[in-house]
Amino acid sequence: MLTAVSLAILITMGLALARALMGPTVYDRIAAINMFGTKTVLLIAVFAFLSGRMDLLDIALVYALINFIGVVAVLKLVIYGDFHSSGKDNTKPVKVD
Amino acid sequence: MIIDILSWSCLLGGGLLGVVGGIGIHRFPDFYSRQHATGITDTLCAMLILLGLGLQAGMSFATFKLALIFMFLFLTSPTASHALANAAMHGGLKPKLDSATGKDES
Amino acid sequence: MKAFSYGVFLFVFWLLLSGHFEPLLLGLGLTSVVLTIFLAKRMNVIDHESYPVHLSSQFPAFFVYISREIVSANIDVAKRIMKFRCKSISPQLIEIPVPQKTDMGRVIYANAITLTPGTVSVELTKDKIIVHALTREAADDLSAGSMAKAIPDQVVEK
Amino acid sequence: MIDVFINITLLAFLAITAVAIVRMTNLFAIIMLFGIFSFLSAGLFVVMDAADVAFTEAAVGAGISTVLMLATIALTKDQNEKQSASHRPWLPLAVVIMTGAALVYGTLDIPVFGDPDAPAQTHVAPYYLERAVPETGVPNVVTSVLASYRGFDTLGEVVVVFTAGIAVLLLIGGRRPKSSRKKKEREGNDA
Repeated sequence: MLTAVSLAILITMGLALARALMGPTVYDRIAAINMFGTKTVLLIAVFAFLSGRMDLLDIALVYALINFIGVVAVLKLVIYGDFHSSGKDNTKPVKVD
Repeated sequence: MIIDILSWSCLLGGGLLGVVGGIGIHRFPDFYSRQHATGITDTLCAMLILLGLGLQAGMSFATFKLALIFMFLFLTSPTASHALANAAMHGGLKPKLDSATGKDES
Repeated sequence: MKAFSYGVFLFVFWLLLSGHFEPLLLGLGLTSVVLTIFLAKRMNVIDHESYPVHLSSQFPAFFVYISREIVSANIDVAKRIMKFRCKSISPQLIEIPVPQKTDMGRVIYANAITLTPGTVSVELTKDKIIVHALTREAADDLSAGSMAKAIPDQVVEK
Repeated sequence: MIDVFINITLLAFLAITAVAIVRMTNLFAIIMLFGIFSFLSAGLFVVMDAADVAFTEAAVGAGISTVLMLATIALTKDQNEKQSASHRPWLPLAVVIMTGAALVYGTLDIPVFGDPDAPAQTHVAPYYLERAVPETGVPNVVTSVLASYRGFDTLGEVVVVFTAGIAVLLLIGGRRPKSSRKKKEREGNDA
């Protein structure tokens, strides 16, 4: 049963990787990488049960956090162009068409 | 026995949803609609798999750690998705909207 | 007072994560907790936003509500992904009002919208959220405003 | 059986990502793919039973180095500048192929993965495995070796890293208040 789940996660990882390679926009890539990271966390968690080594769950935990920090750092760079600005000074408001 | 069946169905359902989400990010036409497919794999798929694993482990430190991963995903994945959609919108990426409506529903 | 309860919380957290109870390791854990509290106090980040104890009573009901929403929304979106041939989605960009009074409530509302697949909050301002919805039905559901009532929102006196 | 399959799949993904990184010209997308590369290699470390290396890879490879590379791009400000190759690829290709062949030749002498008779298994490892917990009281053997048996070595390493950090701060310093504000903001996001 765990085998089937890890296979499914691997397939999903492959699909996300394909999306990250194809693009077309940079946001697609970031979304795919975020998804890829979540799948890695799940794969490690499933693998911990598959091999019976529960200490691997700690790594899954660290991953879940790092994935988030990485995505937010990337987005901060995408929006503001650097890591220091904090406000909405250089962005324009979004309008509903 | 019942717990086993329950956890297996959780795991299988989670795996299935993951693959469906993976197909979704290739079938949907633009970035914003793909976000919803990513949402599937980030929410219910991850939660079902973690729940299934937790049922397998029973009451132990492992279950606590799984619950913690669950909590982190629960808190961080919407934040990341929102930040991403927000960045895309500010970056000037226009969503492909359904042209048939034309009206504003606010 | 708040710092102390935060410390107890952190120490229990450390204990559950490590699973070791030898005196040396307990001492090391305690030291790191005290250091963390000291730094957090100095940075002035222990407040009702980073440590929202006042919402804890409302949280379980919200959790049950949001889980149910997540499950139903997931099934809906998964069905739409697997519908081959016909065009199954009708993306919308809508603006919905935010009734919550606190920043915390607004953020929880926006996050709850994003958590349910089919709707992603794109922009959050003081009184409205711009939402990208996958289908017209999801957009209509959200405009009806049933989710807004389930969000924990409590003003704290400073 | 399944872990062999996971191994092969992750390695295949790793190879695909590496080729994609080489072929891409957008620096930003390349850094994104470096993130995936780190995730994949750390997954491989986990499957191959090297939990500690995976931990480091997760923290340094996927976390810190991604942020550092992004910061570098932000500071240099020419993210989309495309540069055509100013030299022919044949000499580098030959060097890379020779190095790779030498490395592959070197692996022929390495004992099989998980071989119980390998020197790593028979030399000092059993001593550490048997004595580490009673002698040092640290539950993780690798940590006990790093922080206790090889304490002075680790101290030296830390001094080197600390010196490098001070040197970098002296070179590019002067931005302290802004960076501390950013950190506070990120923690606010996290909560």
